Amino acid sequence: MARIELNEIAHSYHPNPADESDYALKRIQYVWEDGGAYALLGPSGCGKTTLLNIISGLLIPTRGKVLYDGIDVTGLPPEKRNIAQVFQFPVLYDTMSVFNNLAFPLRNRGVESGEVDRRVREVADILDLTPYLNKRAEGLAADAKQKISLGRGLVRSDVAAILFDEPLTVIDPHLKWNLRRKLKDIHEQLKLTFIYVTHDQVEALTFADKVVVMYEGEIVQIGSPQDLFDNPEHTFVGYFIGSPGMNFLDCTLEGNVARCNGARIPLDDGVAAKGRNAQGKIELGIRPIHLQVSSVAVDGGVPANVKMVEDQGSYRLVNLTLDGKTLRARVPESEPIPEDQAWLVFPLEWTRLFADGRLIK
Amino acid sequence: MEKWPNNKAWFLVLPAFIIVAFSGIIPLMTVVNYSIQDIFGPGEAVFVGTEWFKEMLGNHRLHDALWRQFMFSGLVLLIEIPLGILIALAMPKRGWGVSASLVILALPLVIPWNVIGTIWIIFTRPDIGLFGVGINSLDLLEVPFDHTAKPIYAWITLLAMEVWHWTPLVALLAYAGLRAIPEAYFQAAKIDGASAWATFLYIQLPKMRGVLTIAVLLRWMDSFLIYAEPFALTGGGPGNTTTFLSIYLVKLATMQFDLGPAAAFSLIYFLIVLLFSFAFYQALLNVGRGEKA
Amino acid sequence: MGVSLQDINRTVSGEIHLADVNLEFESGSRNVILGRTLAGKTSLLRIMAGLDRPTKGRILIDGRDVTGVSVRKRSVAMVYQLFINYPSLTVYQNIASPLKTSGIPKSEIDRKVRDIAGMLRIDDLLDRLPAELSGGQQQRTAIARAMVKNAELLLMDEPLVNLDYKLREELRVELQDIFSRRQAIVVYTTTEPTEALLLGGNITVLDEGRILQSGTTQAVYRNPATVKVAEVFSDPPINFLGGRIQKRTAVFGQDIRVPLEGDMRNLPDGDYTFGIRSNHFFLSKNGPTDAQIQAQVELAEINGSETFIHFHHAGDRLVAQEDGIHPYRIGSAVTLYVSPGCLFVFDPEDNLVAAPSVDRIHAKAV
Amino acid sequence: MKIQKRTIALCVYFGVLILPIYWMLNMSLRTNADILGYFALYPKDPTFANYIKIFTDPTWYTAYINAMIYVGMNTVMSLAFALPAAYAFSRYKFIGDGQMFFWLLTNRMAPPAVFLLPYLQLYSTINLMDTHMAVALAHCLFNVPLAIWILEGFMSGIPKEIDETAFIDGYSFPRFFITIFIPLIRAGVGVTAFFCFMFSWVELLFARTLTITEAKPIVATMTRTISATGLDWGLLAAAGVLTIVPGGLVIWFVRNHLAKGFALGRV
Repeated sequence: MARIELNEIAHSYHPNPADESDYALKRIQYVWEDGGAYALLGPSGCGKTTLLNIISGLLIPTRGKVLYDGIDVTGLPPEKRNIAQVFQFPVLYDTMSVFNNLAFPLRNRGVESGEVDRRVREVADILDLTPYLNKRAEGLAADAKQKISLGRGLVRSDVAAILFDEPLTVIDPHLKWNLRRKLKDIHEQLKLTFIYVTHDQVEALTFADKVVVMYEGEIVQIGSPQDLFDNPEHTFVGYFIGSPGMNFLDCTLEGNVARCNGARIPLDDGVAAKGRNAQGKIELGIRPIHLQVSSVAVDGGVPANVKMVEDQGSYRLVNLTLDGKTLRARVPESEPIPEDQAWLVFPLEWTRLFADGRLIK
Repeated sequence: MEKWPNNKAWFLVLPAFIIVAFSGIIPLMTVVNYSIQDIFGPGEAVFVGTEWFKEMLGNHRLHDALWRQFMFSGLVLLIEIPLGILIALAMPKRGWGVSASLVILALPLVIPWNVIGTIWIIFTRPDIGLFGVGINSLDLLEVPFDHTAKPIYAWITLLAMEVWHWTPLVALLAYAGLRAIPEAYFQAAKIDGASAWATFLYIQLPKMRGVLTIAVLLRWMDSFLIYAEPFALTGGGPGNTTTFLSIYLVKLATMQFDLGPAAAFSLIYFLIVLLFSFAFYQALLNVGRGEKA
Repeated sequence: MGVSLQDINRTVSGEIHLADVNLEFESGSRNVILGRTLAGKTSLLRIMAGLDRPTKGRILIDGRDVTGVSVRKRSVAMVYQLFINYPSLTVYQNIASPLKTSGIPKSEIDRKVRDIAGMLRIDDLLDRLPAELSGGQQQRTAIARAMVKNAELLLMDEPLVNLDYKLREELRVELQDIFSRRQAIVVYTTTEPTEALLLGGNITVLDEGRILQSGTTQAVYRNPATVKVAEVFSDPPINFLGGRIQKRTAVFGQDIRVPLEGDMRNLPDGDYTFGIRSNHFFLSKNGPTDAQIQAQVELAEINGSETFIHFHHAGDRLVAQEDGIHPYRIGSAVTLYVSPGCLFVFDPEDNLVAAPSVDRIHAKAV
Repeated sequence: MKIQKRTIALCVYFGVLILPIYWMLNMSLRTNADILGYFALYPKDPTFANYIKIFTDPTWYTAYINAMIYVGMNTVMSLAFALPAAYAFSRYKFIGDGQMFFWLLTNRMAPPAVFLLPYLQLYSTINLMDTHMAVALAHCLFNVPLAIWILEGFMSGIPKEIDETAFIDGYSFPRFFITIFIPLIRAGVGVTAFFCFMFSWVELLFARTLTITEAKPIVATMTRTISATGLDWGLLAAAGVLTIVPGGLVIWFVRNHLAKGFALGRV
């Protein structure tokens, strides 16, 4: 059990990084609290695996320090850090039985055999692996194999954190649900620090209490799943979380109104005031789920044209054009959709402004 | 990968089949033909049935040669496989050292087999060879070293040459097998606190199973068929102590012109090799299956 | 042009891949084949392409039997799950390759390649090799190659399944747009109900090599003929609860009683299976006759813009859907409501006898 | 420290590996009289006399060229026959495919000595004795099966959807095979060529038996020279050194594919 602190971490795969663009990770500063369930979410190439490898000790960062419970472990190899890792595809000792696989990390550390037996059975029980204990690991299905990989981390009573590197990639879709649930259960039971790397928002948001969203080597937001959805602090988060992602409109501010080409969208007074002081490119953002579509002119409504309706069963996605810009609104199954002319309402509490990609707050 | 069922594929195999059959089946027929006849001269032959087979099966010189052959092939495997694995483990994994090591390792494999013999004669001769002169100058041996002097010397020289010549092949195969193991396995082993020995035993060795089977198969076969190197180095001597199956067969056929017995012997020899090939081939298929499951 | 499949059967070493498939595809139509893994979707596409032959049955194109005609002589194009491109050719050469075999002049090829590359937004990657592209770009190249020759039959075998979800989302929308500009018959297989709904057009639901139902996508979604169709065509899975109808009231689960409305009032008493789509469990009461369910959250799964609340009720595993992202702790209590207008009713043979009418769903909101 | 020990051990091994070859090189740069006269670790008075003799005496240098010719012929033939066959084995299921594959491999394992006599007879009958073609053809016995085996491994790594796409795109089989498929397995073809070259180059028994004068290769010339010239060690060593050169060159060209090649495409 440990509190993991990343102190001004930066990493470059170039031997002599010259400028910002040579860095795969740019200045990461964060503390992973003991017992938290974290997800590192981002598209491929955002640096999330690099960061994971720095935490586990497989990589030594170009700059900065890694502290475990206040002790500097930056230069220590993984085996000295008391962490466990579950990889993208199952890593097993093929020739060993499931029992021996689970016992391996304990035996390597010289734990006496009675204790090994007790721990292995305990963990096998948690992971529903008891019936397989005497089978060879090689012949099992992918999900059982992945559970064994996880089990090798769990058997160690001293483990500081368990790291997951896209662990569900090779699992059949209909089994993923089970494993996700299992992970969540285990976290509730054992209160270990879990750090889960993935590019899949479903996995990250379902698993984690705190999601760390990464983009081009930087952390762009850290927050609860609901936070990321309701209050994205960066246009990337708005785009990446939610399907479809947030609508963005380039705009200029005129008093309490955002002007997007010809359209005038009323804003919250406070937001507009801060927006007027902000520098850089101003964008207005709103989630499709929050955009209201009306078939009659309403107060504060902005006229738009309905271009296309995609029926998704439980809801409809309406594509609208607002002065040449396309917006998408999500309308529940039970609500009517205007034929051609529509009025859009941007609720003040859900309309956000971004300056150069960052939320104005 | 599911294959397309299509018997027209035979047309693609046919040319290869014909050319191999030309070199493989027609001569084999001739051998069979010889093996059941007694040939006095061109066009003069008498059918003798299985007589030559009986004679050869009872021939103690054949037994001796066969025994020697097993002994030799067994020793070769025992030395080359572990040594090859050790070399593969010691080889660098990245950088210029990889290319350099590979080139050096592959060098003995492209030397003509009788030149290998020549190299080793020159190297081990007691008058001009580095090894021969070197070992004799230490004055440790009762009988001065000369690979023609004592059977044991001849055997040591032959084995040394064989190991020198072919261990690189085993090493290259093992190296290819090692490089194919995903990095995650080694990371997991590190995290689990496995020692280098445990990593070898539980990760590297099991993952090399496929290539090692190929290595054993190739080395067993080729050492069983060995001809050119011992022929050049010892010519089967001293006495007949290094007369292996091939050497004996060639002696029988080209020097004594006992065509009938030689042909019968050929077929017995071929059958032995086939039997082993088949066993190894099955083992190989099972390895492939095991990995997929 | 029209394609018609008649009594198609395919058996491979004793295993039935397709059984008695009869389908008609009209010129310019957009067709989705929906089914789980191994339902026979790929087998069907391969037979339509001419890559495999049916064990039994015929394929007619414009009334002409083409069952045994080689794939080279058919006007088809295909996109696979895997990103299949010629690795040794550049993106430009890849896209141009189907045209080169047809003897079109160079300038014409060039125009077409640049056109289609522009449409798929890979026009700035034309000089690259496939290995230098991201997964999404590779699949765009494969799609461009399939589109460039204007084949009459465009087959797509789960083309987006191996892409990250954001890319999938973008390409789905683009594809829809591109399809609408084409005259070809598009046949698109998928395992995902949301993808099927988005593409619209016609749908054929396939299971274990057999056609369960075909029709327009919306009609099949609203009126799944059997329990199995409803199951395959729902994500998250539709909830089934065994129960009965007693005096115009549906009784199921742990004594949940829902008075029936409209035509459903005419259903005779007896045993039925009730189906409720996850989005028809509501977190607030919408009408006076709504029934209430108390549940304990087993897991809250967060899917983009919705939260799926998994819970148990009377031994059944159920899922409810809530818009937006909301935190639920495992084990916390929720109250859900079921409206009478939102029930699917299946008879003991698993056939649909009543479905919620769209009007009724819409009317509720007013 | 551990890594260093390993490296030292490896260097020692490489030293041992090189030593016999070095010794031959040493001998080749000395005259026979010099060699027999005194023992030396390096040539004190290096001379190229042996090499000059080889390059000026036609029985030597034609033997060298002869070997090059039949090895080249065999490599081309092996590839030409093996490529379509390997494609068939990697892509199609057909009657007797497994048995055929095994039979082909058994030829790789047949003792060459078994075939020696019948070959003499066969090639005499069809008037191929003492031609380059005879040796090239004979070497097909083991090289074609080997080539099929290696190529099949490489081909199976290419998804067959590529083939299908090409057929859908309207390619004919030969055009697809030559313009799309072979470039895809370039590395495999290179590795296969290397192996064919190697096994044809190092083989002695067939090469010696099937040639008399016209097509006699250097390996055979060497074995005969041992008895004929009364053991001219310097000359023999020089010839030996020269036989290593082509192999060395080929290794250098394929060095980047070597590791995968030696696993025969099956890792």
